[in-house]
Amino acid sequence: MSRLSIIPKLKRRKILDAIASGKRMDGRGLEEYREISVRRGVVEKAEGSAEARIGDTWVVAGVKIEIGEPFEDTPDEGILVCSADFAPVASPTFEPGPPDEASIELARVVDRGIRSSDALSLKDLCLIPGRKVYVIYIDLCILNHAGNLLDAASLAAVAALMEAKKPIYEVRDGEVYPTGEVEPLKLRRLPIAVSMAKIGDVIVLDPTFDEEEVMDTRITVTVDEEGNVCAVQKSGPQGLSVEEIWKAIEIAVNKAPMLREKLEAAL
Amino acid sequence: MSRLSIIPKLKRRKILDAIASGKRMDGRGLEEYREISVRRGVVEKAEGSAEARIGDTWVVAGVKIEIGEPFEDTPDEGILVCSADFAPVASPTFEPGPPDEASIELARVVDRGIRSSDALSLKDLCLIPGRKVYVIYIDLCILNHAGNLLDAASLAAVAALMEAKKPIYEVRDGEVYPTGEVEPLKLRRLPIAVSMAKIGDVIVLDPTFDEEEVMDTRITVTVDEEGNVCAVQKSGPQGLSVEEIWKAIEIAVNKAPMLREKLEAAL
Amino acid sequence: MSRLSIIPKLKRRKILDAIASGKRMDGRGLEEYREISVRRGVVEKAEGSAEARIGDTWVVAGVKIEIGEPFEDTPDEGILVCSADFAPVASPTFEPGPPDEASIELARVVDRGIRSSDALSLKDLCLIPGRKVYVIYIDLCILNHAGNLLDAASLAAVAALMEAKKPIYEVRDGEVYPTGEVEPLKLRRLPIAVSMAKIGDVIVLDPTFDEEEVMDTRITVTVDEEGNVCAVQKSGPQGLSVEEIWKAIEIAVNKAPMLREKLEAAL
Amino acid sequence: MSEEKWRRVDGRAWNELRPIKIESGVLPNADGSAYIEMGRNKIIVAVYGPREMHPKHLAKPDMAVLRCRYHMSPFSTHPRRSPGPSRRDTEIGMVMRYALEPAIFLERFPRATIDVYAEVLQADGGTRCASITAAAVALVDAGIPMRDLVAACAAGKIEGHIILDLNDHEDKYGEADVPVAYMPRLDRVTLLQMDGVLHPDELRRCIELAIEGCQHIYELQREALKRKYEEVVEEVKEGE
Amino acid sequence: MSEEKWRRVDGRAWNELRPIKIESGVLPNADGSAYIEMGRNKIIVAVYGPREMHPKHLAKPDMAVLRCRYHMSPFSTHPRRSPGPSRRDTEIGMVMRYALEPAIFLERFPRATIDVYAEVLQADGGTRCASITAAAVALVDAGIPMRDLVAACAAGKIEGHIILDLNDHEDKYGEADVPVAYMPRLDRVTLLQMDGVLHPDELRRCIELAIEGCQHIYELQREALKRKYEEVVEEVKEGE
Amino acid sequence: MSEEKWRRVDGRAWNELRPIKIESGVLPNADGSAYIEMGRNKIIVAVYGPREMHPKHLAKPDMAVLRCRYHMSPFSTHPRRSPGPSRRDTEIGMVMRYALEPAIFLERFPRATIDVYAEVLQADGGTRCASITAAAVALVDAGIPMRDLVAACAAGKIEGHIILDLNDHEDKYGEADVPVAYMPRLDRVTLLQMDGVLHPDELRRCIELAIEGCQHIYELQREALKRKYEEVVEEVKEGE
Repeated sequence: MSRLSIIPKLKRRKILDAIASGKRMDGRGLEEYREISVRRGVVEKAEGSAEARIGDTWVVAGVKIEIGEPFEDTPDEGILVCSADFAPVASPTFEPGPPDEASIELARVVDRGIRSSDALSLKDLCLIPGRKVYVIYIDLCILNHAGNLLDAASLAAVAALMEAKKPIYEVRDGEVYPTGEVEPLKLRRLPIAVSMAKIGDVIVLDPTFDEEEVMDTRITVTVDEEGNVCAVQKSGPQGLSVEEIWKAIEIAVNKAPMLREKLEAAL
Repeated sequence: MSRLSIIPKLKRRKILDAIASGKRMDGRGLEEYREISVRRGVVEKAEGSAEARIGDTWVVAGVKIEIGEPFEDTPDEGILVCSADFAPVASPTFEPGPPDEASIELARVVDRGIRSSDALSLKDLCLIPGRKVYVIYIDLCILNHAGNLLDAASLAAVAALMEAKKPIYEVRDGEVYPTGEVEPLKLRRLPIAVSMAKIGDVIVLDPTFDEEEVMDTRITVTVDEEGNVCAVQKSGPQGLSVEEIWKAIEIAVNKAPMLREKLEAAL
Repeated sequence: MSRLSIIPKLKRRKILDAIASGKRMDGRGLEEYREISVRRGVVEKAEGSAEARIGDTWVVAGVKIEIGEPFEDTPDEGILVCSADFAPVASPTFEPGPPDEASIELARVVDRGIRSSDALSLKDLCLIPGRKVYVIYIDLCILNHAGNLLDAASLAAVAALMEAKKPIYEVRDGEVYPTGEVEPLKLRRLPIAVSMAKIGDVIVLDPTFDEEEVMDTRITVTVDEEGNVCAVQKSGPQGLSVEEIWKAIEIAVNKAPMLREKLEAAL
Repeated sequence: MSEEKWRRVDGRAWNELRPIKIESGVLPNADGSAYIEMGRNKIIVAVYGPREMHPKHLAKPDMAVLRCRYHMSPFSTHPRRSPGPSRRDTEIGMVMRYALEPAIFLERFPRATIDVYAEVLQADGGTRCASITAAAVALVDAGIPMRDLVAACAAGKIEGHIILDLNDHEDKYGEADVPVAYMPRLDRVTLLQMDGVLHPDELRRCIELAIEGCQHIYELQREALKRKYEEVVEEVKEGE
Repeated sequence: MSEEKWRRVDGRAWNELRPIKIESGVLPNADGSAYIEMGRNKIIVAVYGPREMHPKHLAKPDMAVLRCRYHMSPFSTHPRRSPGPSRRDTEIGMVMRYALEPAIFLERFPRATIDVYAEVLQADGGTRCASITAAAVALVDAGIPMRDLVAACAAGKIEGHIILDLNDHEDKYGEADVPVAYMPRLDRVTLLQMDGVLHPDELRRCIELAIEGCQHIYELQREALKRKYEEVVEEVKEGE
Repeated sequence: MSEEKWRRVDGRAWNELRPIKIESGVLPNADGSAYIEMGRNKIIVAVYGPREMHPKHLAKPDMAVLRCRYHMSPFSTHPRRSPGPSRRDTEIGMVMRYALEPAIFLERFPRATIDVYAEVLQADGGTRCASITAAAVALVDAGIPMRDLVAACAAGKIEGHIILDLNDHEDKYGEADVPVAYMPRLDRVTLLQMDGVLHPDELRRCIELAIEGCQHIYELQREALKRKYEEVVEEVKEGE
């Protein structure tokens, strides 16, 4: 509750009362998502793109693919770079400027989900070891922030990767030459982020902006298609009991298949 | 007038009264420049340099020439980089720090005049396509701001280019080697920027600092030696009628030859 | 005295009274150092490291060695880069952020002492002229600021260099390959910085934080083993008479051997 | 006119705009918003305000301050753009402000700020004009009292032909580009820039052609606003 | 359990912590401080505060604000790190804050700030946990009233084995890393992150193992504080 | 003295200054200004103030704050310099402040700031000294009450010879460089730095030689100020 000093405690009271009755302010059940939609190919000029909406939350992800030098300690691996811009269009509280704590966390958790689940084989993205590799940029542009950005950003990022096509290069005499052809990035896993808020003693799924403002803490569990967990992030000023953690993991594993369906059905 | 909220409206009143009488505060006619002087070679260590003064406005331009890599999408062209520093020596209102809106605009409009008029053939500044090209830096240092920086900066920049000499390189086995010789940059056009302020219903040429503070809007028209327009920039919080635009173009085309003479006469 | 406007002048009064009696607030004589200790090898993962303490002042220096490109105007010399971080752990007045004036000065004076005394032969740090040289980074981390950072930083930096080992590279066909072996950096001189504060008419050695706050000016004289001066820095808002300067030089030349002993004795 | 026969890369007539789609009220959080597609340009504009100015010392005692920020998403161009603001972004933010300011009754909101944020999702030539067009719609959507709408488009010259509304290719390989913003009812040009080389007469023709384009766009802006208004009325009725 | 036989690169048992050394009160200037070595990690944490907040508008009327900054010295890693803050540093500062906040009676210091600065001198895997452990000790050393201590360590999986307290090599080549911070008396997890792939049951086992590790570390924290306290008492006596 | 015979690259005697030209009042906008050429160095210094300090919390209740900024134009050196401030610029701004502060009656302007801006148009060795010399003239030109002028120049050593006023080449290839600033009437050294290797006796000789140079420069400063003053008187007379 420690962040609540200035934000009206009244709002927290109302939200808690609603939750106590088993229904949330917007009428949802505690473990219910808002309406989810995923659409691919929204930015034709990008190598891959998608938008995801969860309720009024709206995120666009774009994938750009370039050629660059590998990192010194992984000379035979491509590079994945994930960034998030909390564009000031998205909320009265966002300001233009360099990425803040929240947008850095968002990008890093989405990145971790993709990286940990081995969704992309970075080894397959090497052209000339130590010298030329593919660099995959995933840029997340938040257009409207109505809570639970993380799940929407994660959906948009994975959908954009599903649809991304990388240019094919020919390697000749230690140089790379574009062939003009493209081929899909091979996506081996579809990691799904599921976020929950702990408010009082209750865990609610897919928190709204208001719920996030009054929550005690958030926990995001990213799950792959085999039901394995491939990233966890607890974020917020209160602790969790182990029972709450077990419950959060369980909810995430149960809900992920529904989100994965939305992802796979996206055009 | 919208920017006038804080600046004394009295000043505007006075300036308007003067203009109404056909004479400006400093005694000039509406379409008259202040005294103009251009001097070349003021900084011997630069590859080219010049200073321009219009009344008390004073700008120094320096040209430095280096070797660099071309941009990916223009592998056979040299690079032109134009920057402006509103050095805090120049005005009580300038502060040390990164370039602000006004200095960015100044550099971009000067750059556009030179680039659009094709004053420099960037194709001639390529040494090894895709790998080594000349990089021409034009740096504008504002020493005193007494209004109409743009015309002075443009004069100084073009004069510095007229006098600039580039080192000659020999290309051998895909590398470039300095020969120790130099030759002039070939300047094919001398674009001239002519700026006017609209104050009330009147257009005045070469506005002073005070006139700029109270003006409704500014329009800069850059003209080449054949009387063609090679850049336009309207800048200010009020609109212009088409008649005002036609008039501004006409004034610019008529006045440019006088400024070009000053430029060509400069030592 | 000009910086004293806000800081209690009372403190200056007290310090001056103590000095007048020939003893300082902490009981030291005017030309006496606080206890000095130097310890090498405190950060095993760095190529060289050391900590120096002078009284409660505590500085850690780390040396990292990498391969980079030489500067254009010294193609056959290695590169030395010295930086200081006034970590906010060290003082209630330090804030996180880019280096300020004081930390820039600190790094530059330490750097100058090492560079001027030719402690490191930069020519010996070239692998392939114009293309590959060793880059020696000395990073200074201030852990506790209790006055006279400069002498402590200088001791830590030189001690870290004494212990630093550089990886050996084999040069083959214009490329460098690590051999896996290392060898010590050859340190030819041990420059020693000796700092004094002028407070009123008196020069005191090794000023404390409080003394620095009320001092008129500081003078640092760096001395090599032959008793030559290899850097001087006067820093503070008051002037010095030539007699005061002669005296400062004399003190420094006399005191340096004692500090050099501490350095050489360090394990 | 021989230009009537000559055709452009994308098959348009010399005086033909690209397909334009404008939608207002697309962002639930913003006080006003609009989405525009102009050819392959895709831009979202949000308006926040009038609201309190931070930091306060930038406020004006007798009017609102308009602030405009133009930003291109990293994936909006090829190659990828760095996410930080470029010098071009800063300049476009400035000319957007100048283009929109004359149309707003700023004096009604002393000490306040009105923030206009344009986010370019895909760029295809003419983003500054499309951003201004969308911004004007978003300002009305935010309920901000306006003297007039502002519509914007460019004219220019390619292979000797004067043309309307240059796409990316025409912008890059053409002889000149003249972006114009225009208040149709007040008959004032509020944005005018030019790049390239034009005889003064050609420049006049470009400006006149661009103004014609703006008048057409103005109709599309009004339709978008009307459509939204009708939707709202519909919703209100349904809600009754 | 077959894991009892299998040994790690550094010879530890699967459920064995690295050698840990904690010392409090190491920095004369700070209000509180602690130094921790956890394996080859070497970290110093300083606490300044409660003190006045600058800039003031960030203060809260009814409680203190906790600010955490995590920073790695340029020489703490190989290759050298640039001295500026990385995105990783920013995220770790944030999760440190979340991990420590629940343990502090922030409401006792309205309008104030408490600043926690962690400086990593040498990094060897698990720096965020070691920083939190040291920070909790430094907070107590600063005399800040606490609900509980916070102890932190990671568990994870390598070559199919669940293990406690990963070192740098195990972190890099292992299958998963689960850093956990824990308040032993209040029985609450205040930091939980995960990287890698784990079956939910394995994840539970990792969390349980990490909590066991935290309980052990908690004893070491208390000993360090007691040692310091006794030293102070000693000094006071000597001074009498 | 054998040094009398030996000649320098540019033909000067060992104790000879480069040609110096000082002009005051060159910038119409500034409260005070000066232009100096010292060999091929070309530097403009502007003084603004005493004026209100922004931000206010940096002001001092009982005296003015002196701020100095040293900046090199990108074209002032070869190769081109990046326009942003370097660490060297920051250090020189600081030592300029220390060199000038003792000469100014700062206590007469509580809460104010006096800003000194040096802009180097061309650099040829010894820019910090030339900047200080010009700044002192600009401060007087701004009407700021001074205890004394401050004159500055360097001495140093090349090929075993002690010399006055090093140029760029001598600075780079010499054995030592000792920049000194000096208040002639108060007989105080306000800038002293040293780079290179010198026996303490040589260092003393360098400082003494530099002070002699400063005394000569002091005369040139006074002439420049007198010249300006006479011009002003002339103008006033003409205006009558």
